[in-house]
Amino acid sequence: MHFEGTADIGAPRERVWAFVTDPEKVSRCGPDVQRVDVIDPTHFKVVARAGVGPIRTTFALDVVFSELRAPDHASVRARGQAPGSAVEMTNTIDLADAAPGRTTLRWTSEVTINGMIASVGARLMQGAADKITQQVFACIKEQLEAPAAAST
Amino acid sequence: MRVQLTVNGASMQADVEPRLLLVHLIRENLLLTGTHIGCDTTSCGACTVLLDGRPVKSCTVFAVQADGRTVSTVEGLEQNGVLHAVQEGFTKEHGLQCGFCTPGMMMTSVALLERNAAPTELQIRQAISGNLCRCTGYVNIVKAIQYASTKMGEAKAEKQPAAAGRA
Amino acid sequence: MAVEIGGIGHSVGRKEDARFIRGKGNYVDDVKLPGMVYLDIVRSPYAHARILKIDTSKALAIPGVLAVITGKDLVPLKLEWMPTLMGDKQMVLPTDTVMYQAQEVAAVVATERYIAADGVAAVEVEYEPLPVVVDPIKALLPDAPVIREDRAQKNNLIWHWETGDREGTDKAFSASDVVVKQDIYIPRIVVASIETCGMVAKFDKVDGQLTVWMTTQAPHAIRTVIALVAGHLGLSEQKIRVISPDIGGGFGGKVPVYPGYVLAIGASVLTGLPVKWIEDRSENIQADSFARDYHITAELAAKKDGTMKALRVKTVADHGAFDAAANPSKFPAGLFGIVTGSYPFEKAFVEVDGVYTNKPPGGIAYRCSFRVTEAAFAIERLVDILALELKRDPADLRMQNFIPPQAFPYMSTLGWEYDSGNYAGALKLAMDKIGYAGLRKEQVEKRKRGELMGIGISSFTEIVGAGPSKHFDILGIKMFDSAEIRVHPTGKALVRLGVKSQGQGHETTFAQIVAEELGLPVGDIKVEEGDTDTAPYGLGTYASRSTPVAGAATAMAARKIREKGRLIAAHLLEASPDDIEWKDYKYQVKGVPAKSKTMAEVAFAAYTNHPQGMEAGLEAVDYYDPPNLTYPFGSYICVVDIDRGTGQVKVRRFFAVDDCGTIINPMIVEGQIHGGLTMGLAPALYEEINYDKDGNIQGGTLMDYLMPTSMETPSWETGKTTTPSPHHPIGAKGVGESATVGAPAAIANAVVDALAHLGVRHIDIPITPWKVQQILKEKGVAE
Amino acid sequence: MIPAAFEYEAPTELAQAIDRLAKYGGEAKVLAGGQSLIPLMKFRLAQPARIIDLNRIAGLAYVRENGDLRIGALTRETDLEESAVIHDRYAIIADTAAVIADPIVRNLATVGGNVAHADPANDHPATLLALRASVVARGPRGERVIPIDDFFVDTFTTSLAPDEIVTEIRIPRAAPQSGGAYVKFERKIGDFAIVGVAAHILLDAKGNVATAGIGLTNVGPTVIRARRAEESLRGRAPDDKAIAAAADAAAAEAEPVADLRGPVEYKRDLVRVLTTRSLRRAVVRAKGGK
Repeated sequence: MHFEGTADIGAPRERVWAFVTDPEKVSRCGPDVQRVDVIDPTHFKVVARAGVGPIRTTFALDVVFSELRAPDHASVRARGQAPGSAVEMTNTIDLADAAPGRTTLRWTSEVTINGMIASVGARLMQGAADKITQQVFACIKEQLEAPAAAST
Repeated sequence: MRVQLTVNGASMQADVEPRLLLVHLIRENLLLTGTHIGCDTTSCGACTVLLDGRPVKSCTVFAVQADGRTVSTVEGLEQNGVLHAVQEGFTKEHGLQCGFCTPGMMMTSVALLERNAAPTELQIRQAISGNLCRCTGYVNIVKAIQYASTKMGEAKAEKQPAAAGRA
Repeated sequence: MAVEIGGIGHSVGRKEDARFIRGKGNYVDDVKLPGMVYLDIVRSPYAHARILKIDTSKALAIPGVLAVITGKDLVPLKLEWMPTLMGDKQMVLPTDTVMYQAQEVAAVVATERYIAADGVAAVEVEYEPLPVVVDPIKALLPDAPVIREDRAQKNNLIWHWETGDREGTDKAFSASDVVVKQDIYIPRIVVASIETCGMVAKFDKVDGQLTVWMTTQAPHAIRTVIALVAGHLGLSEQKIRVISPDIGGGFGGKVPVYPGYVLAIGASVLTGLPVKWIEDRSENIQADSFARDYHITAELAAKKDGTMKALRVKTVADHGAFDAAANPSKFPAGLFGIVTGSYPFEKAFVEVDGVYTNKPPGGIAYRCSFRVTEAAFAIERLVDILALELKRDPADLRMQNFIPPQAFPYMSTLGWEYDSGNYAGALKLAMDKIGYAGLRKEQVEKRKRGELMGIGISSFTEIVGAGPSKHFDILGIKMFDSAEIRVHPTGKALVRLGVKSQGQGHETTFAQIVAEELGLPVGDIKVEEGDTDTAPYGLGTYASRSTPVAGAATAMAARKIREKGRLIAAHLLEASPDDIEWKDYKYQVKGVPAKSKTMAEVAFAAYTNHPQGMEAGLEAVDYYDPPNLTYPFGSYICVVDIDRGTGQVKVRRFFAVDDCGTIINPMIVEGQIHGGLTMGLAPALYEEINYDKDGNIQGGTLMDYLMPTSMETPSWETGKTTTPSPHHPIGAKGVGESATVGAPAAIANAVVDALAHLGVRHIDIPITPWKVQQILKEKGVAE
Repeated sequence: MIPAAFEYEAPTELAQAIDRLAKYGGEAKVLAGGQSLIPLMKFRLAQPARIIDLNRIAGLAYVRENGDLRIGALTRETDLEESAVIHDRYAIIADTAAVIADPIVRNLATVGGNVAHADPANDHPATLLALRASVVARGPRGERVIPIDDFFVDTFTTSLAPDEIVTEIRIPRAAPQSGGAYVKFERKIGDFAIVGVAAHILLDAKGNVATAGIGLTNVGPTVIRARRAEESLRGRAPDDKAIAAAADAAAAEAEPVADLRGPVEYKRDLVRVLTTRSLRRAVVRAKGGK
């Protein structure tokens, strides 16, 4: 499944870059995150619960920044398991200066889900994955634009 | 959790985990293995039993939900050595082959005939559409239920004049 | 007299029903042993991946989880691989790579079923995904990733098989007036018997005895396979007992050996406890062997006048990651050579490539003899396409071409000797019964009003009863079958067979054969199957072989008894054996009907008063090696209506005329046909297993695997002709699968017929509403 | 397939159930008929820590026409199908109940569950949209009547708070010269709809459409109200031309995705065909036919 989008963020590029490449910060924008373990600056593990309504499953994800070209391009690869299922994600993030103090974040997300969820929940998967991805990037924008974030 | 239920007329008790499915209570705890399991998606109806007289798929009910209620399974159909008309119909009309869907199919049929003594072919087909059979192609199952319907109707007709006489 | 005996030709009520209608059947999941533990399986979410790590610690920490078995644990036992029936090998548990989604990765053994399931959820596996090959045609391309690195051959071609005269066929095509050609895909389907697969394995550490209760159609062959696979662990064949109790439908799905069985046995050997493994429905659909998946290109050459001359068929067969089909060894594409069907082609050439893909093992049956449905579908579709090409009525074209009755035994150009047939007779009967001429008139009227109605014919020829030992074996074991009869002193009999009923009613039909041959009432004959400790060796029940092979063995064993009985009767009647004849179910002195002895009297004498010099007792065993296969046939006519709004196809009527030779029990035969027709309807309109590009199965549950209910299934109409097999002792041919073989083409032909006036030639099955609707749109006739 | 372990409570009073939900927040899940929830739990795609079983609460299963039509949330589909008032006066609801899953499932499945589960493939929501129903919910803050248009937020997501329970469905009283129909097309019995269309119309004195309600099943992330289709009918005679225009509008309003039930274009076209059929039947019924 392929998803993409653009976010106009009211924060300068450096700050956006710092946020999206900080495992602690960016992973907190995942859905219902239970745990984040940072192995090293480019490699971390996230446990999150994702789904729609009562259909919810816990994913344990291994996340790697496979490409970091400060301050405008990052690729993130995530691979993980849920009981009976597996998920693979490749995300790219491209940053560009917009109006002064603003940044355009273009993102793409390639998601592959295998196993039980794909074979039993196929009719819901596209919508759910789309929604979750949208939420992640909406959260990133929100966090960066929040007054608390601006003051740090 | 402790559950108490009436199964085929007899009171039964068991200690169960809340997640225990009714079908497993019936098969594993009560050792009534005539009720079968054929799927995990509430599709096949092999596990059909009557819960307070209505057919339900016992793989999609928790045992704790049956607490205080009555359950009827295939083992309870024959009474005092006399087959239920539905059982008789299934064998007379060759309404079964491997026998695996048969108990669930018969429980659905029994409930149908309780509510509708003389169903049409379409009504029969509709009533059993939640029970899958892989062997028979349904034709003889329909005939089996028609056989039972006729037989039960005759039995009633025989009783009624006598009753009228007494009145 | 005959009715009391309940011999051949009588609709005797089934003996097995008594327990089934009371819920007293004994299926594998009903077996409960003291101390029994449960096994559940961790399966791969990936279709192709390297296993990096299996972490069992969390699972083992759950109270009640006794063990977690991984592929590495099986290596010291040399059990990580097992041979398949096709001489390939299959993983029991992977040590390195998984090759299809839902493949077994680890097994959890626990004290309770529920705890085992918790254990499965707690096993953590890390995978490195590998490129997935889903499409068998792409799998053959030179740059395709190689799925089976363990093989010497570094590509995905399993085998190439061909039959017929390539050059002669090409020449015949060049010389012909008309050629029709069609790509036909016959999708993957799964039998999904209502009972899934399972086993209870009980290994006794003290005496080394292994007893298994198993959902198997072929218990004896399984015992030998277990001995071959695990002989090195001390499991020797005399200490292995395979019990196949009541089986809730088989249809071919319970012929293979699945890893779950081996794991249950392994777990019992390891723990010393009885182990139960019962598959879930989703596992059954997702991981068990599949049927069909044939990508066929078929061509037919004919003369302008409609005479069919030559046939050319090329097929790519998707066999999944392991070639675990259950075909006879010499026939990797099964009996696909029956593809010339009911027609006297002068030349034919057939080639099939078996291919590996990242899917579960394919190539087993779906209520069909080895690849015969694929063949029947291809030829019966082609004949209809030729009729369209020549603007001929499809019934008429068939009548013109059928192999005539007087040509039997008929040797087909692909080397099969058809035993007997009267194809025109069957089609004529079907046409009369359904009112073919009237239906064609109705169709003309409806077309004028814009309504879509179609009439489809299928005049198929089956090939069953494998088979003659000269050509047929599985893993080297010849495909004979056996029967043992013991007549007790009071004239009651016990019959034991090497085959195994899964709903076909063997306890009744085989008793009828013995009743007919020995003149004993059917109620006095007990039939036992499915216990390797007691039954004689046989290859099992599949491919409609029970009646042709074991039925023949039963008749032959009974005749051995009858012959011995004749000597005893002569002794009792004080006559010369030459003067004793078997008449009216009795031994009689020729010409003196008053001087006679019944089989019961003879049986008593066999134990109490047998002639001097003769062995006591009245028993016989027969291992029957059939001289030829049998060739049941039939003609089916289907009428469909199409909803121009939704594209829905509704089967309005379906008339099936079957000819399976001598009929033992008409009621059971009709029941078999009803069931077979329903399993022909299913793939024609509903069932299909698909995969996405990542190898995820699409529709791996009964919510999406569309098994027809009573509402989709029409009220089948049946008729029969009877053309006995000349070489079978009682003339019977077998019938279990005929309808599944013949029905799909009749339905597909009916749908195409409904749309033929719009230029439609073919629609691949399953014919879904959206496939039809798209055509209606393109042709501008949609509502 | 075995569900994960959970804690279980079966309160006998609604207030207790609400109290428990309030206490456990999102960790608890309400069990009504269980015919969607239990299969999800067996696949462990749903693993609620706690189940609050509503089935012991009396007084939640009823069908009453008393002013408006009120259906208790625990009313089983079979009872709805067989209810005389539904059969005689709300044929569209009888249509709907009769095509949910299969007859055995319908013995347990409840109307409230069908609505609260908010599966876009469930059948009642489209009918309730067409009928302009409302959903009554009870929570710690009392009772709330939620117009159906405000109820379905997203796939499996409603505007219910985590501690609210659906107790009743209210449907405006069947007016003279009104009628509706639900038409579902499924791959086989027991399946979710490929597409389902509920249509309800009220005719004015002249026989023109006064109001129309059209709901679409399984062609979007939630059930869809075909507003433009409804609008297109208003004030017009419900003839073939008007119905065709409404059906085209409904097709345009659908947002289907391709899946095992067919490609996008097919589903969109099916919306058109089924809207036509349900409207035609609604017209017949509004005029007093069956």
